[in-house]
Amino acid sequence: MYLVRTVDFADLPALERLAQQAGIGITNFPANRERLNDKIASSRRSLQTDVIQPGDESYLFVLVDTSKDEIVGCCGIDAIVGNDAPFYSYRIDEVVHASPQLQIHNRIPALFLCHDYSGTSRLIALVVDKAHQNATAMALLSKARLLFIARYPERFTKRLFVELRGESDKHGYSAFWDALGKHFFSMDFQKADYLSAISNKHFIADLMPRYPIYVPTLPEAAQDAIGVIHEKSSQSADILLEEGFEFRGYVDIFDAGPTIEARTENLNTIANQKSGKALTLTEISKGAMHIVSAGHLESFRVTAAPAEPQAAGLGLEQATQERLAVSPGHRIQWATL
Amino acid sequence: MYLVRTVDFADLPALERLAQQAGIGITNFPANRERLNDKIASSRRSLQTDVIQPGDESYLFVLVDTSKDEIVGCCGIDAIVGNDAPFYSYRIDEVVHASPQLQIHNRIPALFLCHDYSGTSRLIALVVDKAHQNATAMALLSKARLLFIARYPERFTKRLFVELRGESDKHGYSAFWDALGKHFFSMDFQKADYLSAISNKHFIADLMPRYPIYVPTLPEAAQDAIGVIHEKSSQSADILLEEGFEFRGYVDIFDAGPTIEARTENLNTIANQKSGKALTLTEISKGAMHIVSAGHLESFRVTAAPAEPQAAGLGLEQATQERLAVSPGHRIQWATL
Amino acid sequence: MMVIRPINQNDLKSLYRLAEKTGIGFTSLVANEATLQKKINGAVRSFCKENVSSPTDEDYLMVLEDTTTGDIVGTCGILATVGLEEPFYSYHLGTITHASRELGVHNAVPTLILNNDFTGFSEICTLFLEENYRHSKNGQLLSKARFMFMAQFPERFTEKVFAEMRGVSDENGVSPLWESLGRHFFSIDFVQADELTSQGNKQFIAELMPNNPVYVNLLPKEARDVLGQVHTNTAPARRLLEQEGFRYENYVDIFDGGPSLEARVQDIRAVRDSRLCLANIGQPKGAGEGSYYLVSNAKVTDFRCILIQSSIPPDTAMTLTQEEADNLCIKTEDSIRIVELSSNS
Amino acid sequence: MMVIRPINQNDLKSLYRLAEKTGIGFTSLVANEATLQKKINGAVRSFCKENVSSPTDEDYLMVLEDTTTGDIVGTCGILATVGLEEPFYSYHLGTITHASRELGVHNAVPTLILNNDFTGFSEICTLFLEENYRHSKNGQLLSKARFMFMAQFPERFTEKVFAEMRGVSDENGVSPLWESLGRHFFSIDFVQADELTSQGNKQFIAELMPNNPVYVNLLPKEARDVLGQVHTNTAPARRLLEQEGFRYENYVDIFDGGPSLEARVQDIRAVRDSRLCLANIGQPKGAGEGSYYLVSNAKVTDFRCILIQSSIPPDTAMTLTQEEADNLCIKTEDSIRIVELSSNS
Repeated sequence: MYLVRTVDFADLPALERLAQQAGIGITNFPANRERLNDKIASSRRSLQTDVIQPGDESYLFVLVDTSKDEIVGCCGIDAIVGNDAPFYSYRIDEVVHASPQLQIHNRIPALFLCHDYSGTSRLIALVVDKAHQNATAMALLSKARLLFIARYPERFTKRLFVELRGESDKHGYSAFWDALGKHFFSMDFQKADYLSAISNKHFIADLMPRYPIYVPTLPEAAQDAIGVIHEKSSQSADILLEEGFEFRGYVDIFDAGPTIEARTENLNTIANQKSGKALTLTEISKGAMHIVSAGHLESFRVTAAPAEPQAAGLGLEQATQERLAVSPGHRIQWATL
Repeated sequence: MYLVRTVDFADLPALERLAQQAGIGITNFPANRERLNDKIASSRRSLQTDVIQPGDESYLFVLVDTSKDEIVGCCGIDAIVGNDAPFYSYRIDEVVHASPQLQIHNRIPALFLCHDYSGTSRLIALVVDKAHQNATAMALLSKARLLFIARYPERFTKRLFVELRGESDKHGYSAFWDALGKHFFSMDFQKADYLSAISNKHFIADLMPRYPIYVPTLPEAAQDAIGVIHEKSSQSADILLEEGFEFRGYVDIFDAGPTIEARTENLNTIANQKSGKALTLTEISKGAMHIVSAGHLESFRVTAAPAEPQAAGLGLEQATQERLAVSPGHRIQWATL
Repeated sequence: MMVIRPINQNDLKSLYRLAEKTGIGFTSLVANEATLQKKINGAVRSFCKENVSSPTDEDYLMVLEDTTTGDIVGTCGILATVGLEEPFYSYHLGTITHASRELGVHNAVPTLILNNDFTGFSEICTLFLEENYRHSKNGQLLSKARFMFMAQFPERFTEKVFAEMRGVSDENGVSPLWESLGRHFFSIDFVQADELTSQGNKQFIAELMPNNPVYVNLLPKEARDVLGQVHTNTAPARRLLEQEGFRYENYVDIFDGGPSLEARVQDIRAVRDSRLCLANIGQPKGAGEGSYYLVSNAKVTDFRCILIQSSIPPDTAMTLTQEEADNLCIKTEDSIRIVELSSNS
Repeated sequence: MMVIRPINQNDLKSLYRLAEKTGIGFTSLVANEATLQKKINGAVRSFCKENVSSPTDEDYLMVLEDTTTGDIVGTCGILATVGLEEPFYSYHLGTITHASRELGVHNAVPTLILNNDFTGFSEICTLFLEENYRHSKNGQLLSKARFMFMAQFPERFTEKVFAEMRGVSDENGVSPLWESLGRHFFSIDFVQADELTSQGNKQFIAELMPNNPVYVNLLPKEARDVLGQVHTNTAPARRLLEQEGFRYENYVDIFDGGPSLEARVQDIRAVRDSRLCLANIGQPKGAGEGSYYLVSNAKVTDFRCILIQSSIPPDTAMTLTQEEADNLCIKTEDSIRIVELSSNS
């Protein structure tokens, strides 16, 4: 069975292994021990902080295969991006050029560098070990974050966004990068991607094109990659799109992967989550699959299990109660999976 | 009492008189006999046309003081603007310029020339004779249009906008024009305003600045005028804002008067309008003030009168029934005033 | 003898015949009688103005006449100002630097910026010489006669003048720059765009062309390579202007990327080095050998310019044959202007 | 005698004393020992390079020494290239035309366009002469000695060079252009912005300055009026460069609107007209009267330049006094370079 819990320093080796597996294009999760250690430290510190409004906190969660007590996935949330250095995206806007006399009316899509997502909470780095990329584990890990947000709304902004990984081949070649970023950064995609994860992002402002890029003037392969999700991320993307995330015309400046966003309150899991008491499941009904969370901040943990909503709370199997370390009467939070 | 009805050719002299009163800054309603005649013709033609989706129709309504059978006001709707030549506005957008190193984070508002309202229905030219600028007449005239839109939704777009007249003094001097438009048009505000009403609008594309104008670089008087409603239009503006129109950061390119917009379905009058049978008011209750419409297209007419909603329809006084030329049992449409 | 003179009302047929030979892309001389007649009218009017204190809308179109046959075999022109009726567009090839000291990256990115910087400037244009006359320095005479006129009447031109040079396109008229850039914005083809422009109809450029700078490094290599480059056929004309002191200052044509060359009038070799002297009529010594000289009269309406070969450098006076004097429309003691045809001839 | 020579390690104190006298706005010479020492190190390194095939990061700082007192009384410099470490920004004053034939309206609107067009160019800079030495053509010697160096070593510089001229500001250092434009974007004051820039810290310009062209016609008149204008104190320096062939080509400083003047090295009068001849040592005839001549040696590390007055135009050889030869670090038969101090002296 799976359990999601907040990260601890002891998880570092496991995270490093996961990061290496994840590979290029997941800029929020670099395979750099020092940076990972920083991320764990930041998560610990954030959970120990009293927060009135979102600031520079970040939260990291791990997915544990409880049968072997092994870490097989991780994900996170940044309370706010763009606080220290602006958070850059391309906004795809149509520029209209019309000549009534020639009866020409052109709508030309163009990429505008912007920092419209600065000041917004971001879901980051959903990474799951290949052997565990099943529907339950993926959905549990993805939605566990949303339960956390529902539980601590004061820690996040009302709008949430996620960057989905864009198209690149197994060697890390991105047609979009090749046509655009490469000319301005004088480095390959892997390096830019890595730098963007480990350094402050001033270099982006320094090097990025300041004027809009007219899409039709790019090579076709690059045009075709705009807003396209990397094959490997399609499963996690589907989960988020079903939750209610939407594409609003923003893409990543490196690989043109789509950015999707939502108002927190409109996400299914958040809108439909309930809280109440942990109860024991009557033996007859097994109940539908739910995600269930318990614990406060550092001890926050989430699992997926059959459960049955009852008037006073949610009926859980004995094993689930143990996994969550709750007894009947303890306060829990849940949503259907 | 007042009645709003569709315009007729016989109304031309009255319209001309109103237009002269209205003065500068109401570009949709120029004091030019030929153009006014065209507008009447267009309205007649539009009402006689079978419409499946909005096109180049325009509708003009007049406010009649029934006690003297005199025309004392007028207003209109354009089914779509920007069909022949783009419809220009300034969009106020903030440009962010930040230097983390110097700890400077500037958000600088700038005016971007755009045609974001091209392809949208527009309410135009609410003009009422001074002697009749009372709350009832103003509200009736303004909302009569909305009842028309509710009745014939296929003739309009789902989004509606109105341009509110911007600040200028009694000599037609506009600080905003003086600081900006004058330099590009080489003519005074009155002339540009007039030309924009009577000619095709190509000259705007030809002469307007193509690059954004940074607001802080304009003289203060011009900055102060951005988005400010002309004193004389504040009454009609209030009616629209109460209806649910909102300012979304668009202003007029000549005088920087605000443009306000709404989704049709969200406007009070449209959301709350009902239709049913005309009934006779029981003598005891006088009923609350309503606007009530009757008739089809060319014979569409609206009045304001006390009325009482009943199960089967709306109870009207005898005088109101006569004004609307309906008898009990006829189909009518209404909303509270 | 080959003589440069202002065009006149009798030249319409000849001009039409020439226009037919210019081919695609030579938009200032299109084989259309009405257009050409209008052009002649404009030129005649311009050469007739005796007093001009500053340049306005004059269009000085001259022709090269072979006096032995009476044929018109070439044209050259000067527009006193461009861009005052319809906007005159160019791209300025500028530089935007993107540098990150942190990463040790420094990129100087070339950009194309749409502008009307030549507004109000004089332009030399409409240079065309019939193919079978492309010998005996006729090309140089045709091109440089204009500088003699400018030297004599500097008040009729702006301090700086420029020339647009035809850019690179292949044998089918396909321009690499247009294919990578203009095409995406115009929805019409290069030839049509070029024609509209030459007819003075340029509103569509403002309407359809992107306002923002275009990053040159994002253009395909074949488009980048033609910026500021001339068509093979235009290379000799470019060299000739450069020898006279014209310089490419990073302005290129918005359609094909051909360079604009510019010079201050007073810095043009033929203007700077030319001088007035007195004409004698008689038997010139040393004629037919030695250096070539451009010789023009000092008249507006009856402007003439010819080429004379002489082994004796002219001093404060110069002896001409009666035929030369006649072709220059001058008498003994009249002022003439002379300069060596080229600095290294 | 007044001698131009490369700065050396013993000049720090004198340079510091000079820097104290330059005043606000002279950002290339700030009275800070560490900065000045760094500048000297750079100059010494540059003059020591014997073989340079193309310009890179050399900084040729020279001083004017009064040999009678041993005092350093002025400085002048040449940067081999600018903008390759940190971006070099200017505004280009361009034109955008807005015309409506329908209405008969035609507006040529001037615009300021941010650019890095001077990236990689050589710049002449750091010209300062102590007040009580502003006589006896010392200013001209100081400014033009650089052209003698460039004439001798053109491979060390780019084809085009430029100079930034101080723009207009009042006695309190208030710049009308800054007040109307820069101030709105920088949230710091002019002096601070100017200092950051002079320290080579220019990232903030990219971060804070608007990317879009600025319409000049929307600026207040006092700001428009200073575009391309120099500070009263700088007017003589501008005139001097213009007489040498430098031209204002519509590039101005982004802060105060002062003009950049530019020239092709080979077109600078002192470069074009200077020539090498042989030095004789003896008793010059006609000395102390007639025209002034710039005379320099042909050495890099030991570069020297002085002023000599002579009523006899030098030919293929020139006779110098022993003192002159010593100050030029030359012996009999060494090559020297000479040119008239100015075209109309």
